[in-house]
Amino acid sequence: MNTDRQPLIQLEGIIKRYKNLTAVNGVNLAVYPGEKLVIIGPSGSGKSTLLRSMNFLEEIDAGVIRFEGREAGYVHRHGRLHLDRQQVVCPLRAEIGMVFQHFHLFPHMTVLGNVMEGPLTVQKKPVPEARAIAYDMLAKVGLSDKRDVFPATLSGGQKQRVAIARALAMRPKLMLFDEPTSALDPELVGEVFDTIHALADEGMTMIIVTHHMGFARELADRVIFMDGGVFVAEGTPQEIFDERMQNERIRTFLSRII
Amino acid sequence: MNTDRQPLIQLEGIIKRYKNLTAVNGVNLAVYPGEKLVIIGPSGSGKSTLLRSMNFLEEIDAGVIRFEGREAGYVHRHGRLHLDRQQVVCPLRAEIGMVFQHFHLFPHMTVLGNVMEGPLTVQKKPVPEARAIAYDMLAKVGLSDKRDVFPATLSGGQKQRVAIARALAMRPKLMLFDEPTSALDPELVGEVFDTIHALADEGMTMIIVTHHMGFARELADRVIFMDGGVFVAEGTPQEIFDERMQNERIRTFLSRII
Amino acid sequence: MQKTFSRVATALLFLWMAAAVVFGAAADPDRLTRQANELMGQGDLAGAVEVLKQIPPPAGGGEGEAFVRSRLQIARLHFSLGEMDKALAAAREVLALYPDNSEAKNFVASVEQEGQPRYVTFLKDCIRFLPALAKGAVMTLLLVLCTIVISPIGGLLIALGRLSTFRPISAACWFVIWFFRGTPLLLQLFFIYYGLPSLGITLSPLTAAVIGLGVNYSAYLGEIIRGGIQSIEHGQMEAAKALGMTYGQAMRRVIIPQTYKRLMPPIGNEFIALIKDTALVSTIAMVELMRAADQLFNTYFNVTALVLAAIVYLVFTTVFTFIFEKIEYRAGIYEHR
Amino acid sequence: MQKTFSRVATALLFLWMAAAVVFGAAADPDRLTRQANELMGQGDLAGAVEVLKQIPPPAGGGEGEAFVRSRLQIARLHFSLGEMDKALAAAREVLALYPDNSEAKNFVASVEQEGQPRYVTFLKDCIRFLPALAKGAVMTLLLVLCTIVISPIGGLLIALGRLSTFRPISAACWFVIWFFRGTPLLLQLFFIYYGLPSLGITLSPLTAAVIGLGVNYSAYLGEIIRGGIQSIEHGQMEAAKALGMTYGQAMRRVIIPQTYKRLMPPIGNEFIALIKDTALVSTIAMVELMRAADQLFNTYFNVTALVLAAIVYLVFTTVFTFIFEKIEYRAGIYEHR
Amino acid sequence: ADGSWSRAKGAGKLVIGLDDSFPPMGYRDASGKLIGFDIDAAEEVGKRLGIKIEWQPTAWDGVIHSLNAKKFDCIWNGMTITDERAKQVAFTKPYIMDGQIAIVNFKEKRFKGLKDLKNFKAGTQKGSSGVEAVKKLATAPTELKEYEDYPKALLDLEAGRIDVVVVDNVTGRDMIAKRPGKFKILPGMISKEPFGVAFRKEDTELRGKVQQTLDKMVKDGTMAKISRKWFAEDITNPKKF
Ligand SMILES: Nc1ncnc2c1ncn2[C@@H]1O[C@H](COP(=O)(O)OP(=O)(O)OP(=O)(O)O)[C@@H](O)[C@H]1O
Ligand SMILES: Nc1ncnc2c1ncn2[C@@H]1O[C@H](COP(=O)(O)OP(=O)(O)OP(=O)(O)O)[C@@H](O)[C@H]1O
Ligand SMILES: [Mg+2]
Ligand SMILES: [Mg+2]
Repeated sequence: MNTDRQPLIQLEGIIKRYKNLTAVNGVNLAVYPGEKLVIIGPSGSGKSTLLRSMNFLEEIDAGVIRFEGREAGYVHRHGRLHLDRQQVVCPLRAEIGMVFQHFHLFPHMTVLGNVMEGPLTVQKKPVPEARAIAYDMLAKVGLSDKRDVFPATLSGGQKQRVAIARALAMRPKLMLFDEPTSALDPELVGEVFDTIHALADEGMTMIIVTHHMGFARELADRVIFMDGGVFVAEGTPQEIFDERMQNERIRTFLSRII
Repeated sequence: MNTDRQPLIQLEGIIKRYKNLTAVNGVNLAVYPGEKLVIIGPSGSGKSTLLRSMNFLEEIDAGVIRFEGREAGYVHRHGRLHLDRQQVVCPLRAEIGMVFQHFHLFPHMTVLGNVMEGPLTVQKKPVPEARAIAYDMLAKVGLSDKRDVFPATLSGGQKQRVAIARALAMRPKLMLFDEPTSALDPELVGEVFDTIHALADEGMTMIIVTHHMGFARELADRVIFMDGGVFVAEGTPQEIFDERMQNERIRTFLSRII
Repeated sequence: MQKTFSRVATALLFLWMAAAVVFGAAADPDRLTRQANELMGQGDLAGAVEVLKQIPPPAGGGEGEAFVRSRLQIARLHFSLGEMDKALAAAREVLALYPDNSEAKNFVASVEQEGQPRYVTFLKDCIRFLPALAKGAVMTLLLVLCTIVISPIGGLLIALGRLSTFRPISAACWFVIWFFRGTPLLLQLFFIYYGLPSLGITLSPLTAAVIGLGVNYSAYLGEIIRGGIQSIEHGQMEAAKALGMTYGQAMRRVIIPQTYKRLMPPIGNEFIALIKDTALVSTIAMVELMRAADQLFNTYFNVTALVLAAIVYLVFTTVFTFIFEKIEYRAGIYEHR
Repeated sequence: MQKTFSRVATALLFLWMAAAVVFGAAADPDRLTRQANELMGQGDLAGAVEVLKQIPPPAGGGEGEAFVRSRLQIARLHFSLGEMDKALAAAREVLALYPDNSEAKNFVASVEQEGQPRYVTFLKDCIRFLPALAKGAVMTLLLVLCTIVISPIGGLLIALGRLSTFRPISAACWFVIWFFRGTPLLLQLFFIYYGLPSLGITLSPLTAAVIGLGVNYSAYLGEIIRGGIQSIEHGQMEAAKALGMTYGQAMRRVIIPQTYKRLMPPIGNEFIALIKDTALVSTIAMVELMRAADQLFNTYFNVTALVLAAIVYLVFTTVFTFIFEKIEYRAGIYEHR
Repeated sequence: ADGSWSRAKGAGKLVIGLDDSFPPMGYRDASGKLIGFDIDAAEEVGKRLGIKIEWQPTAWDGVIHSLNAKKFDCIWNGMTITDERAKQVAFTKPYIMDGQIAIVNFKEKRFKGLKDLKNFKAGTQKGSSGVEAVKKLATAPTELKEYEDYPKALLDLEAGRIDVVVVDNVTGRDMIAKRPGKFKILPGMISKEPFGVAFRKEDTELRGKVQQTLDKMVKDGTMAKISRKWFAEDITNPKKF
């Protein structure tokens, strides 16, 4: 990879504990601009936790997160890490788009309202500008005709595409996807996959946690296999899928999935 | 097929309407003892509605349902079909086991309680006998060690296996599965698939609605492709999957799924 | 046996009376009254009437007590014998002399009513009571509306306070909820109205009532709103944060608006209860619907006032329920497919 | 201006008094009392005291009315001037002569109380009021417990009735809910207790109260329970039916048991409200906690009774809340992971 | 001087607290206007003193509390002078001599007079002086029930749950006339009760002023006139107390 450039986001020794359980156990990772990283691994291996940490939705217990080279989001107090003030963390989050498994659209706003919400409330853009951006983004995900309906009337795939548009409207530098297709009916996976594929083709930096190996095979620059809170294997899709012999755990895992 | 024997269940001209929508539009079907039928088809094509009609959970608008040769479950009144009295319908339902996509375990009963509930309440069996049956069924689905926990503590795959045990405890003549693996994490599909496979091997008559083509390929005697409330294609798995050219709709559908 | 005795006694009394008249004894009202009472005690109502009739009207504007009493007693006796006309005549004798005598007035009014069909009486009562009840109903409405305006705001503040991670604030809000939900509104109103003056705060009844109801219902709504906020799926807060919103922005734009629909039913229930709880402000001397009805009942000894009040309450609660359902429907419009 | 006038008048009065004494006029108590009143009317309290002091004790066991009145008036005047010792002395003059005079006794008692530290007075009041309050509290508890037993059963029946597909039954249940939730409990109790006798049904106060509270809370719980039943995911009923259960079996074994946990919070809230609603039964002349406190307050004009009642209510509501939370926890034990 | 009179004069009004549902002393007619004996008397006093009378309706329950909390200047509402009350407030001299009477059902056979009362249940208004009067009966009732107001007690009497309602004369007569043929009064009075106007203890000056005016109204026959208007008799003459 582009080791000569500065990583967009860089994790050093990230540890996250829940009571008696260490969900992420010292992860190091550097993602470079334009890179498409896919993380796979069994349930409970810490994939979501890691992704959420990158967006400061989880407060990590140890480690350093660098965003565009600068240490970001944490202060030391009484010898422990603490999430920084809202004024610091919120702008950081605004630079990173996140798409959830269950969409989490705002049900009380129309599709257009959902997509405009970030620019309006967080970036304080004037309504016409926010609307223009929202129109663009909805066109990009192919939902221009659904602008004025409420999310409740959409299919799962449409919902997820709105969620992607909502995140894109903030013009993020990095997109995080946490199992974006797991809650969809099998037939609806395709449309969301296509949308993300198009986004990748535009050069967006993205990290995708998924159970659908299609993402890993067709989209990834790099695939990481995670288990028990650590990276067990890392490589190009070819390395991970074709040369399976390299790791027993991956082999078992993949045999169950496909 | 075993056309020489009497069908276990036979549908003739089943029609089911919702307001302005005909979900099932004149379906004829005969399922013979020991047969394994898999129904596939796009979302909204009426698969669930058809399955639920067979268990009298939907009141059909027209048609005849024969169970073991006898017309079952309906009376004519004022020129319309009406579901028969509870005393007639309930015993019929008790002969047919049903497993739902979302398990619908009784959360306030232990795993053992769930499995004993049918024999106890519906068949009025004494507690020791019901318990013996429940022990058997839980052993069959491989969950003997989970007898005394509440469903909330189980994984999705475990829940579905309990649901199967609960249905089996009634010693049904026919098992209906409505997308038994759709709500499961990809890695958990395997265990439920294995359980159903084992059941099939024992000779249970079953109808499975599913999006997982594995069921169709590895288990089915016969596969039906349903769309728009009617049977579009019917055949052995080989006919449906290998000779795709026979139908454009099936081909599009299957291309999206796999 | 007793009857015979009573007749003998009556006869004797008449003899004695006759003697008194013959021998020129003055018709002493006191003695006559006592005689009449005795006759009544023996069940001889007609005899008692005769005796009482002998009590003369007061001479020249003097004290008419004995006369008034006697005529009213005569009226009552006639009434109980079913002789309405004679009863009325006796009572009107009193009114001729003292037009304001309330006892006689009341008597005439109720005897006249007795003769009419029930529904006429009822309708007349309605018309008679309506002005006072309407006034009370307006006060009830005023109190309800004030509380409906105040308590959601107070409730929201209390709810946010309870959800605050800053302990002192959440503890204070807990205390407010615990205290105001734990003691009867009646007592609270009492302390606010009668107790605060000793701290130098003297409130008008309306102010005290609005504060009492406002704080009480804020405490109730506080718990409900907190429940509503907590019932919003956690993912909504996550999604808002992921967009870069602050806690305040997320609450204001995302979480709280979603509670509206699901809060309407419990809040509507509280407000229905409120309509009836306003009746308690009569403790601090405010005249609302219940008090007005009770006063009418007390004054006229007439249950119609209470029946009317019940009907007005039913109308209020029905109308409010209807409004709340409409609001709930509109608040949840985005959930319809 | 006015003050000067008053002084002149006082001076004149003194002159006149002096003259009266000099010329041997008897110290007529009536005249002295009137004088004193006049002085008081002019605001000269000290002067009034001087005049009143001239009223002598009754000679040889005669009627001491004027003397008693004068001394008590002196005591009150001193009291209002803040001269406690002198006030006590004057009142004790009366007691020396008439040890049983209740006015003087009360006066001394309240002046002496004034001198004690607050908490001593408070504690004494507590001990004095506790027996009566305890009786009232027991009645409140009894009413609460009866209603807690009755209303869930009634509520369940009403809820099932509302859910029935048989129109007449569901309409009747709708009416019961509409009527009993729409009118104040106060009025319902009134009609049950005072109205039913005219239909030949005469209930004891306790029966009437339990019926009133029971029906009212059944109506409330009916709506809550219906909501609870409807909130159980539809799939549960489907699963039960698919097993072959009848509607009744499914309700009894599957649906209703699942509502317990989610119904506990709203039902608990209702029962907390119930604790305070029992105060309304005083309309039908029952003595429960609130009424007992009110009686004490009216008899002794002492707010301590009300403060104590508030505390007892807080204890009740807190204890009940605690119990309900425990029950809720146990009812939902199966949801814990 | 305690300044209470000049305060009232300065304000140009005397605020009087009353329970405005106490016929015939003070209550509202159908149009909501306040009428009654006390209203007439107080208005006359106000006229003579040259100040306005402002009526402040209050609940009878906390009435003394309200007075001392300065919600109004005095209570003028057929208030019986009792020892307990005199501890809290200062009364004028009695201006009416009322008394407690016993009401029974019209069909009552057992009791012909107060002396016959035996083995009976009594009722009265809570906190009223009827509670005290019952103690003066020759035989104590088996039970004394206190009601929120007299009409409820009378309804209970009608229902047969109690045997006797003890009520003051002026109220009792007014009440039973409204349900003719249901009740009767046992002859005689249980106790005599003077009505007084209650002031705060410290407002001696104000009380004196009102007292003076009342005295004059008795002397010139105004009180007697008002009394005849409402009760047909003069029950305000101190000579007859
Ligand atoms: N809020 C929490 N409190 C306690 N434990 C948690 C919490 N969130 C996650 N965990 C635990 O941390 C571990 C890692 O969870 P995580 O959600 O990151 O896994 P995952 O790889 O995303 O799994 P999946 O594929 O099921 O989404 C799991 O064991 C999970 O139970
Ligand atoms: N209760 C209902 N009321 C109205 N329409 C209904 C109802 N249940 C199902 N439908 C409609 O009937 C049609 C068939 O539904 P059904 O659930 O049988 O489809 P399906 O093939 O099972 O789809 P899926 O794969 O999504 O489960 C759909 O259009 C659906 O919207
Ligand atoms: Mg995850
Ligand atoms: Mg389906």
